[in-house]
Amino acid sequence: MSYITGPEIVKYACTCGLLKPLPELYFCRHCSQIRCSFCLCHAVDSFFCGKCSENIPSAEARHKKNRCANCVICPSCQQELSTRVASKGPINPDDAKSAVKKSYYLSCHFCHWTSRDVGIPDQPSATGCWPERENVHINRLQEVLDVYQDIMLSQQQQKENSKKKRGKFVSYTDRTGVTASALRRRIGIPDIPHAKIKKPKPLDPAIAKSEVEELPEDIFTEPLKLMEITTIDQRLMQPESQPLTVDKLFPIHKQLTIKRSLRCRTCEHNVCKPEYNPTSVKFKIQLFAYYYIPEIRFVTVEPLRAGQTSELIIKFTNPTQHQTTITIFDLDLEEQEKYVEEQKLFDIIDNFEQAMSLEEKQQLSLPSLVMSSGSQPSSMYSLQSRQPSVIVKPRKINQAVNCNVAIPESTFILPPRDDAAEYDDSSDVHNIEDDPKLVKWRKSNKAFIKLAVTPAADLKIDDEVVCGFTMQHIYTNVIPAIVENMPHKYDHKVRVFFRLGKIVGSE
Amino acid sequence: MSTYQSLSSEKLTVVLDIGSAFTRFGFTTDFAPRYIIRSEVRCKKTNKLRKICDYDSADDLYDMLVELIHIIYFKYALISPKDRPIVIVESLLCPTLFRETLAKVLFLQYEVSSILVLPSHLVALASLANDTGLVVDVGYKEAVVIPVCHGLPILQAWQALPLGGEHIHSHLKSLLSSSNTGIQNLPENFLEDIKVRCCFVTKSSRVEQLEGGKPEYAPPPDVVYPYAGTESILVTGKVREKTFEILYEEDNDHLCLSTMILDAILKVNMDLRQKLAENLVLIGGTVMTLGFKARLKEELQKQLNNDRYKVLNIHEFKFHTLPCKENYAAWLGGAIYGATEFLSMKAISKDFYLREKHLPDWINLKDINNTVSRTL
Amino acid sequence: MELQDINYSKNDYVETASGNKVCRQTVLCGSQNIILQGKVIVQAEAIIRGDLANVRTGRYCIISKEAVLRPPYKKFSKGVAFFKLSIGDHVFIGERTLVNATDIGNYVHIGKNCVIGRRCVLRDCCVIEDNTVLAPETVVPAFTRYGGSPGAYISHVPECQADLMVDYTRSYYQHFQPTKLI
Amino acid sequence: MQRNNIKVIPGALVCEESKLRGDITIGAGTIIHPNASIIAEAGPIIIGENCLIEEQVKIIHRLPFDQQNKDTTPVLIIGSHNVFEVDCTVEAPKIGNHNVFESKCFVGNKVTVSNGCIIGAGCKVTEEQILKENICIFGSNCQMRECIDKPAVSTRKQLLLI
Repeated sequence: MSYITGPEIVKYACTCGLLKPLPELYFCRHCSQIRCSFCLCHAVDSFFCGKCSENIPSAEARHKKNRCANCVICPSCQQELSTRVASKGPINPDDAKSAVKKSYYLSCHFCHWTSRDVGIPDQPSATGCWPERENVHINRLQEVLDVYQDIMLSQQQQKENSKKKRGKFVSYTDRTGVTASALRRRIGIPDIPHAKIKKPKPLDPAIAKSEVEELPEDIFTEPLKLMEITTIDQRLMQPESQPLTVDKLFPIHKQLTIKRSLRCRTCEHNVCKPEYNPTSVKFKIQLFAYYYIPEIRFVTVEPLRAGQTSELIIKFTNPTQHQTTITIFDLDLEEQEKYVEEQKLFDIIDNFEQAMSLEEKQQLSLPSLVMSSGSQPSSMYSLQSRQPSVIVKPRKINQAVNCNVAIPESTFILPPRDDAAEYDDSSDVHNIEDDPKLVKWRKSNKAFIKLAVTPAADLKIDDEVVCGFTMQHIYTNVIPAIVENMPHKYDHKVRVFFRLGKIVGSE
Repeated sequence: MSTYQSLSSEKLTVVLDIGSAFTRFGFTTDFAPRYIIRSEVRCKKTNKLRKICDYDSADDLYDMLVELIHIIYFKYALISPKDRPIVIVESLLCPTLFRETLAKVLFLQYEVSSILVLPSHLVALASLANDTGLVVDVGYKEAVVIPVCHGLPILQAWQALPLGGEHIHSHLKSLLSSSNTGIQNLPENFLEDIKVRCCFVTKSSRVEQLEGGKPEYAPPPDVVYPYAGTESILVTGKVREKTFEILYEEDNDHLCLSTMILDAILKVNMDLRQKLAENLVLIGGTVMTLGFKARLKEELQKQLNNDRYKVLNIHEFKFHTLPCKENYAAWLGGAIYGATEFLSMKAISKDFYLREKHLPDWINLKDINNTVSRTL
Repeated sequence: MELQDINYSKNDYVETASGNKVCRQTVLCGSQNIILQGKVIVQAEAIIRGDLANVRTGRYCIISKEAVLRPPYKKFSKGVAFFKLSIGDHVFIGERTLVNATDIGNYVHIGKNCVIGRRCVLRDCCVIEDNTVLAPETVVPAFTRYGGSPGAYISHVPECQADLMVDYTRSYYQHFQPTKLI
Repeated sequence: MQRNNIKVIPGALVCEESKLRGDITIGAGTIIHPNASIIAEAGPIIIGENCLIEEQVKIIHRLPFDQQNKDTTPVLIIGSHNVFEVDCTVEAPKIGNHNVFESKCFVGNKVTVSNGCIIGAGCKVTEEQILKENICIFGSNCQMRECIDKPAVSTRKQLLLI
């Protein structure tokens, strides 16, 4: 369970050069490469509220500012608030007809804050339209924004007009005798160019004052009530008002969460796409490395001494439905460096050209903002179909290795995973001839492998020992099999690193 | 995604102001940031929070920014960054390494369609609808003063001093250690909380009393600050008052917050001086402290008697009251600019970046020549 | 890391027909209300309060030492009501953890010394770190890792959490063997 | 070796599996759940009415080191309507009424608890202090706030259900 709790002993190298534990890696079947969250393209799939687990359509989510309409959180400790019934029974006990009226208030189970603390009246309905505070400056800011938008628009049009004037010396309206606006009207296009250039209405700039807010006199005499002053985190939870005292804290609507999908940047295929239902833990597409790459687990290692050979036992598990053969090679970090260097040759420029050529194929036009005089309406770029991705540049593996692994001469076979075997206690015999020097023990799709490791001689006590090797396994790709009726087999290599622990002593 | 959805989401442009301590994030056309979060990410190796500004190298910064931007987009903004424009508000004094790395992260890792970079001092004036003002930004790492005249930042007059939240925190720590033990290991978050909740900027008259040891000086009440249930910290009245004094203590070059402002005025054209003094705009988190403005005004008036500033011939200072909280004033300006056609006019597109491989910058002569030739 | 064998003394544990291994040094109140679906391990000094309301666990659950499973109650104006506590398959509950939840999904990992507050709902595939205090009525969404006090979102959980938990709880069960007498 | 002297007022419910040491008086309506331990080391403990003591709770009457060797034997008086939730450790020398000690909290022997206080789950309070009325301590940093909304008084009937 080291994946969930413990230290990560075994790490795999992603194609991009980062080291991650196997469950955090993905495997793109189309490129036959390992990917990780760093080199994949993330996208928002669906919105939901973590509290009420309700799916919210994206338009509504935007409208509600990515917050749940029903769930609120505590402004004091940011935990979810729950609604409590405040009073029951008729308001007027003499009047038997008056219905039983309930009223509700909010309460936090963690810090015991309630909506009554800040004087919010109890609400008649449980879902409550809790009062929200308005930004006091909203009108002024809206005015400012409108004026700025007008100024920019007119500037832009002036720029365009000046360009047009310069560009076209001869106006055909001279010859036909019709003005452009008349022509426009005739074909039914509204008369934009002239009507739109309106003088932005003048706005009174803010006036500075020489009077400033003075320090309250009682600060020097009154004892400070620490519990009544908000902490900075409480203030920043409500950026608009940033209340200074706790009596101005208002409940906050809960932030929505998302389900994300991941896409390979090289081939644009999804590697992970969750199901729509917020509570579902199933996936439509799940290309996790855990399902494709043999898993290596650390079992034991003899006490590590500098310069001395110890026996390392690791466990290999084949997660796939196909038999695979594992070969262990030298780590060969230089090769990876070379690969990185090669990739660097295709620097962003090439990358870009590559992207451009892809684009031409798709017959797209890039919405260039700076270059194309900015005349394109801003809605254009979101209407365009996806642009090809920029591929994240691989980097060198940033992990020094200070322990030698004796590379075994023989290979070994891992039988396919058999789910039925889990329920079958009878020991399975696979009739596999193993090199007894390499394979210690095996059961169904698992094998325990012995390796000899020698930490470098110059290591001192308590130095961390890291070793690694390249694992080659046969990866059976089943996608082309549908077409050609023959599964494709590849040799896939992945570099694996082990944090074996600390040197216990020399000699 | 249906057409309707893509149309409705089209207007969502993220506005981001990554400060040394806090990052403000929101969308254009909003009048307040959606969130103000700490500019920190969890370090993968140590599992501890690290400040973005404490980066060791460009690669380190790149990784941290990837993490931060990921949190912003997928935890808070909840939109895919790909093929969308973004507005970045940054200081004119932002290190080239930082802005280049940020551009690299945004264009290559997150594939934004374009970036509009706005200078924080300039856009801070937007919410005032004013084009001239002396913008004083007191943040976490430093205090920066840049005069803006008729919509143009007067760069030759800029002033910066390492006076900000960080220095106040360390000053507070040394003040506290005189009356408490074990303060040295106090995490900065607690120092910040003590600063925010207990301390204030006092009046200059009281400082004189305090410094001179006058008998009429009565310190404000002490505060016992409970710390993690097992200890408590005594914040004496003197400490509460003295914490912010570091802003006005002149250093070896006789520089402090008030002289910075006056020096900046001194460096601009004579005709503009009076106007700038009457249009002081304070932004940044530190200026929100109780009594900050009042004290700054006192200090400025006091400094005017100094021979150095007599030539200014200024008699009065006027302060603007922003229609927002000071700590997100620059962000708000970015949101206003980002909501206009300015975004499509001036943003740096992905193509341009991939061709030029760097962001245009005012310090780069090549860029200046380019812009000049383009505008001509 | 591969699990090592965890040995127990044969006299201390009762193994039921469905494969549950329950320590004798546990406090199981109202055992008629406790349903362990099979292959569940209940370790020493764990307390399960079936007398308060029904407690139901799925298959392959591990309830560690000194953990307390206590059906949650809710106060109403007229009295107190208890809710049943149900736990999914392949759930690990760490040592000294108190579970007051109403619903724990499948493939959930709860660390040591946690407090899962009253009427919490833990969705499938979530992870609660050691020493977490979840406020009452918290809902932990699927594929999230919660930690701290009050418990808050820390990070995303790898998508193959379900497989990891199946593998972990199964191998835990397989390695949980009585000490062999020579 | 001290002798156990346990006095249970009728109406109280004490589980067999609980561990009681020393001179303890348990008030009417108080319920003690299995595996709770109450240890009266320094002097007698008197628990008021309608208290709820859940599993694994440790109530220890132990004096701070600097107050030992005094002639008088102090009595730990725990008021009424207090709730001690699962696995909390309380060593407070004096506890008023209507307090809630949430799960896994720790209250040291220098902390005097007045009335209506809530010590949050997992909070460790050891600093010498007298908790004012209606104080609520919560979170990993033991943040404090004053509760305006008082916790509802559990009636005996309610408690019996628990």
